[in-house]
Amino acid sequence: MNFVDNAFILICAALVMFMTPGLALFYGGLVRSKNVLATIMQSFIMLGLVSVLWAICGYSLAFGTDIGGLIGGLDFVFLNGVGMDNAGSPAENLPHLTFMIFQCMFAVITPALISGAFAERMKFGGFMVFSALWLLLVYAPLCHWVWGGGWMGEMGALDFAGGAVVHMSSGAAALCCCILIGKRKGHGSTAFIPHNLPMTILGAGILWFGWFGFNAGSALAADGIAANAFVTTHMATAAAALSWLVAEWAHGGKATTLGAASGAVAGLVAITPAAGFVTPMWAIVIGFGAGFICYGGIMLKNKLGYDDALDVVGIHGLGGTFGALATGVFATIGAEGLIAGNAEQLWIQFVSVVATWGFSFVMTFIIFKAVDKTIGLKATDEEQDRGMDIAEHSETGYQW
Amino acid sequence: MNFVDNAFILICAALVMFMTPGLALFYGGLVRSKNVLATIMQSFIMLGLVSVLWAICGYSLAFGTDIGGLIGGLDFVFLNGVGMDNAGSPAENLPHLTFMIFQCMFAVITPALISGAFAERMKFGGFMVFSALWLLLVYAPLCHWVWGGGWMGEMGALDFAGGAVVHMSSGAAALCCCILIGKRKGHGSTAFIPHNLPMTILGAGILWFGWFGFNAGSALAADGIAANAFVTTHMATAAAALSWLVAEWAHGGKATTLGAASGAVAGLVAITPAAGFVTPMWAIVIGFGAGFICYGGIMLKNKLGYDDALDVVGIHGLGGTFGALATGVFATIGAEGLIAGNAEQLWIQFVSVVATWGFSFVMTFIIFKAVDKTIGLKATDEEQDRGMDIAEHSETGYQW
Amino acid sequence: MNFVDNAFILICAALVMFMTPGLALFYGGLVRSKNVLATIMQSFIMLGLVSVLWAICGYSLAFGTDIGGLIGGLDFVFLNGVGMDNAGSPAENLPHLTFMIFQCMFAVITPALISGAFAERMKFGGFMVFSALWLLLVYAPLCHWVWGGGWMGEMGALDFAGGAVVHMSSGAAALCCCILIGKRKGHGSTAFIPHNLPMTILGAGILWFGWFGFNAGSALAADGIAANAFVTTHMATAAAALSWLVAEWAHGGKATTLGAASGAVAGLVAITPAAGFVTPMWAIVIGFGAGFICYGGIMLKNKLGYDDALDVVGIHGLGGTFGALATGVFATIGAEGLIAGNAEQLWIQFVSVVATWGFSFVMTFIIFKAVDKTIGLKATDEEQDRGMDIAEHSETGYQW
Amino acid sequence: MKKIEIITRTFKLDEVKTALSGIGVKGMTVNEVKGFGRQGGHKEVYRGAEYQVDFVPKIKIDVVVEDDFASEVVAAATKAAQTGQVGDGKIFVSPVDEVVRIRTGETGEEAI
Amino acid sequence: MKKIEIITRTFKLDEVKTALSGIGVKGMTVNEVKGFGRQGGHKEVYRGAEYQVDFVPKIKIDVVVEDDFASEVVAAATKAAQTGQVGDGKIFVSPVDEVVRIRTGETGEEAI
Amino acid sequence: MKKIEIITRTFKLDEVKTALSGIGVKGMTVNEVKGFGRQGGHKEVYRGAEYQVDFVPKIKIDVVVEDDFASEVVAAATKAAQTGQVGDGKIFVSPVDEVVRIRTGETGEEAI
Ligand SMILES: Nc1ncnc2c1ncn2[C@@H]1O[C@H](COP(=O)(O)OP(=O)(O)O)[C@@H](O)[C@H]1O
Ligand SMILES: Nc1ncnc2c1ncn2[C@@H]1O[C@H](COP(=O)(O)OP(=O)(O)O)[C@@H](O)[C@H]1O
Ligand SMILES: Nc1ncnc2c1ncn2[C@@H]1O[C@H](COP(=O)(O)OP(=O)(O)O)[C@@H](O)[C@H]1O
Repeated sequence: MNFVDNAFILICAALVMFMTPGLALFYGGLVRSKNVLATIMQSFIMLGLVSVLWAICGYSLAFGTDIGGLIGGLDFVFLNGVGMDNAGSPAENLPHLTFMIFQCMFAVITPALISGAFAERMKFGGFMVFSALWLLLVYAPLCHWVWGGGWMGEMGALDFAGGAVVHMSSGAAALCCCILIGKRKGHGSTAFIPHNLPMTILGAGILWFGWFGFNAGSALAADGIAANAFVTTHMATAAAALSWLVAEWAHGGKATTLGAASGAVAGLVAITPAAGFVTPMWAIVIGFGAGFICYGGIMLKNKLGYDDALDVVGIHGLGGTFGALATGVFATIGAEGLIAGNAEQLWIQFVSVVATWGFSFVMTFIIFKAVDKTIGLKATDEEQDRGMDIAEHSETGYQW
Repeated sequence: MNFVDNAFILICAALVMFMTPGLALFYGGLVRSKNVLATIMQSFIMLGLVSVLWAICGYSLAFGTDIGGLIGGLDFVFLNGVGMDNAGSPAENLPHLTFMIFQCMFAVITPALISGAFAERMKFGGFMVFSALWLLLVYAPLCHWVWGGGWMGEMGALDFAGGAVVHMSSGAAALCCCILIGKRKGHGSTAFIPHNLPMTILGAGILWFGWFGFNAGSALAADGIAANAFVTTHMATAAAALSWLVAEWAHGGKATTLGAASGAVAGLVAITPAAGFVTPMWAIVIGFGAGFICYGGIMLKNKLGYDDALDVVGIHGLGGTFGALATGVFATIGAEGLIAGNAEQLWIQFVSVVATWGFSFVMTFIIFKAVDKTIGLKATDEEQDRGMDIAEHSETGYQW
Repeated sequence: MNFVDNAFILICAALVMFMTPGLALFYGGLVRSKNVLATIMQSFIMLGLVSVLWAICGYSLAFGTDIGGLIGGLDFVFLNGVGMDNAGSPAENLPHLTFMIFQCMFAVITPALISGAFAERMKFGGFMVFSALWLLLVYAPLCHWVWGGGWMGEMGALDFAGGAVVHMSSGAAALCCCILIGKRKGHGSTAFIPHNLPMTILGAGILWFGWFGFNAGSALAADGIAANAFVTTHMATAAAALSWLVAEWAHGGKATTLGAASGAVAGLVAITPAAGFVTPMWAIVIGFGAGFICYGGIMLKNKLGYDDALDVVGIHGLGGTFGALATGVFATIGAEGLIAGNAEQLWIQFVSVVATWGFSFVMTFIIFKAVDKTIGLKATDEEQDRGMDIAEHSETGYQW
Repeated sequence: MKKIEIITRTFKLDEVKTALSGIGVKGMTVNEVKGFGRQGGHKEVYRGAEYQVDFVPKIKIDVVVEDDFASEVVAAATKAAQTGQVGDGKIFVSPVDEVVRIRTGETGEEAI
Repeated sequence: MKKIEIITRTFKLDEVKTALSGIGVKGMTVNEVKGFGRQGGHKEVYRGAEYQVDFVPKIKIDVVVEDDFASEVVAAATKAAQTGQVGDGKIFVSPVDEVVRIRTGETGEEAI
Repeated sequence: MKKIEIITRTFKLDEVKTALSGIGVKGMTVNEVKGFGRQGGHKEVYRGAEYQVDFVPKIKIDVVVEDDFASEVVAAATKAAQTGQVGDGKIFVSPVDEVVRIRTGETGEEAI
């Protein structure tokens, strides 16, 4: 066991935990003020729900003894055998508990990400059930496939910190959900303008900050790889914030503050699978690309007309996909991508992209339908008019 | 001296420092907008006042050479002998300065916690004097009793990160203060509805984040105990956020965002004394209990009718007490509680609870009365109508 | 290479990164609501712009092989040779990438600081060009002079964490800019009252938190010096928050929340050059002084009548200067100042102050004029009336 | 001249504005208000305590028009704002003696 | 019909509302406003510079009622809002020509 | 008595207030409103989608004065608020039947 790595990963886990309140604010600022609390809640409460589920069986499903490359066994249910030393720890240098809790924070934020797609119209009770099922039936298996000894990792797919596990999976789920739940009342006729952009920028700042824990921590050690992942994360994010502004400026004439924040998140997403595998200069290239591509994806949404309220598909789905493929192209550190002469890696990445989208989309479809039929997921028009805060939580965000 | 531990505890100290602005926002969002700054100020300025007092003599009173088990000597006044190496450091593995500053952050937040009880009606000048006296006459001795070599620690009371020192002490002081200062103008007839719940959620997020430094850092080393304390902290908090929602839902029909945030804080409080002594699954049990108990405590307040404006008694007093007793029941790591067959521990915990409540309540009573008679503590009805921000600080929180 | 130090400095780099969104909020709360986004943007986007420039050539100009004591060579352009091990790293104990990114965060925040001076009237396009040039022509050389092997460091000037490089340089630039750009429309007749002080306090809290990374991290190791710098930072800040309140109270009768926040920032600035060189008790003295001096500086501004909108000169210019001189007086750790009998150090500090102010002011003047003539920097009266958010970014901060 | 105050649901603002523009109204002034009426309010919960909030967010649109244009404006606004559910709101018409356009100093119907 | 505008202290809203409900008022519309008057404002301080803020937060309650009910409403509001301190506010009564209930299209006293 | 509603640019509030105080107005009530008129609004952009926002922030100042003081107030307000650019706003004058000072119960011109 390595105490330096333990210290580093514990702090990184705290940083990743902080991302979820950050996401709550990022999303909360983008909705109308009558929905701010309900939106914040759908991220914040994942800290409660997912963490407890993770301890009960989520962690075991993801990291228990591999069963056919598909799922983890039940060895670690109720954190059985997950202790203060490194016995049984997937990371030998870390106490098993440290590894478990670091992974827990990733599990927390993933279903929270999805909630942006159906913001302003999802009922709270159904949301909780949906999220619990999604965690166990989509996240845990996918996490196992990639990091827990499952087939995708065995195949050689590169996913440094969660391009597939976190971003593509939530992006695909978001697409499925926002089609199934349908549009918000007033979509198309009313302008849904963010009610508090400073809150969104604050959220973006917290996300950027916490993401250092996400990506550098994914080195699972305080070594040079961690340093590289830290730097690539920062540089890609910086580049994407700029390129989003350039896209806006070329397209509509004005660079916006929300654009800078959105670009930053797009960059963070895109570099996530690549962070430890590429050099900082390629990270800048990936970041520049991400800003343009995700901006384009959102334009496309406006054309296609589905109501992905906070652009989860455009940013996490597309950004994660681009990042996964870019990893197959630019990887040169501890792995070899296209530019290192290994074209196969790109093919492997492609397979992992298709599998992730397919699996997440189909499973989400089933779960959504099941919950919708039994408990019900969509708020009525009247509830949407009053606002989800009053309708679902009997609260209002602000009193001046 | 251990450099890993030094790095870890310095970062933890920064995290704990961040809790005080977090608390300022948590409290600030809960009051009416005309009192937001005065409320924020009563937390924020503790960073100024307490830190300087801590350097002058607070640290020495708490950690100086023990005098009769009751108080520390004056060896360390003006940080005399508190240096860059571990000479004289209560934690041999840490530079004495590192240990001192980590403890300083605990001292800062404790009087800030009390301020929630008398929010919206306390004058600033009197508050400053009250807090200074309280720090030196209540916090410093209590801290000495538990962690500085005093009688309570010697007796074998378990308080991993401050259930007694921080939470029960501030809870008892809060109860005393809110009875003595009396109700806010309009209490009972007007609804005091929070003016900015997103701000409160942000504060809760920061508290959760910083609390990892508080509890894991209390291991004073980056070891397996720290990992365990980190995990128990997270799991208890998650569970308490959920159980508060369940309580609300069973009681009033709606789960609220403020409930999730309040439950989280209740869980953080309750696990504080236990964090390093219990396993994660028992932490979940403690967390579930804390959510229900603190919710119940607040119901009780509404019945009893005292005006504990922001529920310091219900959350910190009750949560800390429950946590201290639960530690006596569930401790199995480095200590033995009831379930490990050691019923005596529960008795010891009980004694520490009674002593802490008694000492803090009585001392607070004396200090409050003394300051009230000389300087005056309560704002007039007219000042409360205008709002404490204008009355006490000539400022207003917002201009739209 | 030292893994402990690597872990510590990576986390510190994340903390310093977080200061820039913190600054964005600190500044954003102080302006009128119609300018909140534009103000936030001028800090936030530095994370994008400066980081990419730093990778391209900024780092190399600052830390490349010294050329005549004046500037770094081009060895490290495009991060060439900046790798995961310590080869070529100015800090032998750190991966070169770790050192580079830690420095990057300092480069990011410095031009962001300047933006407070011309807040509420600067056009975005011109601002971006101005900042890019300023980074390369002012920050990079100055950074080289002090930390990169340049003449100022060689001369023996003490600047632990950026009193000259960050604060005096931005303060001098701020003075130059706010004189050149002229006053805001309505200056003198309208009261420019902050629109959201809780946001400003949050910003101050984040700055305080992040500054531990800034100052303790500047030890570049997790040693006793880092512990000392951490403690001096906290104590000076605490003392300055108090002394600013005392100044306000003596002068105008009321202690304000903004005063506490402003004092804290003044203390953080003043201790920056001194943090690793002075003892905690002298840090308290420096902090007390900083609160009074910066408050006085702002009074002076009100008399002189230039429109330094958010008091960059008063706080960063004056605070940094005072801190630099105080370092020459109070240094006793790893260096000797006046009180250690070394009067010459004070003289050296004085020279560094004059050189920094002179260089930054003159260069800023040239850059400002060049950009103003070509692209244009000042928004029209009509744009100022509508607000910079709509005029420059086609956005509004809030929709209630 | 007449002042027409239209108090209605917030999300009807755009429709009413469009309807009035459509019949030639050149200016209007809008206000966010809170209404108390038959519609009733909602319950809020704060740490286990329930409060009844009687006020519902509404918007108030003020339009000043020539006397003989008033009834047309009232009709158009009624049509645009109607949902048929309790809480649609009210229209109040009251007399205005004089109107001044600040920019030019024009008065009377010229100034509208 | 008459429009009664009651401008008074913000914390009197509940009492006035209750008083008016008590005598049979079925609807009202409330607005947050800022008042300037004899009461005077307060000083604000911003980094050492003092500003005089002349405006005090007030609420304005608009009630439209039948002509002969107006004086009773005015009396009830006066009683409920009075503290006797400067700044209690004003009540303005003015004529209303027509009232329409948007939901039903009813007009006149029916519509109130 | 007359009610004078002055709708104008937000940054003109202080000047209008000073002008009215100058000629002896003792009280007024101010409201933040949004105006729609010839001035036109502005474009907002949200992740690549453009929206036209037709409403411009304005302030509305209500002053109730004696009948024969009204024209002087209107003139002073017009002068203070004028910039000559489109969007300066309007002044509406309408009749007030009765005024009550809540503090004292005084009515009529005494109460203003
Ligand atoms: N007498 C009144 N005076 C002023 N405003 C009124 C009056 N009656 C109703 N309103 C306003 O009209 C709104 C709608 O009234 P309500 O009674 O709820 O439904 P409806 O208009 O369908 O009868 C109220 O919220 C209030 O703002
Ligand atoms: N002539 C007026 N026109 C419009 N509003 C007025 C007028 N006079 C007073 N007010 C309103 O009434 C409020 C209270 O008036 P003030 O003179 O302070 O006290 P009082 O009502 O006790 O005489 C003011 O804040 C303002 O909102
Ligand atoms: N007929 C009207 N009824 C009510 N308010 C009006 C009317 N016409 C204009 N306004 C108000 O006056 C403001 C200014 O009007 P606008 O047509 O833009 O310019 P101008 O006053 O220079 O002609 C508008 O924003 C609106 O608030």
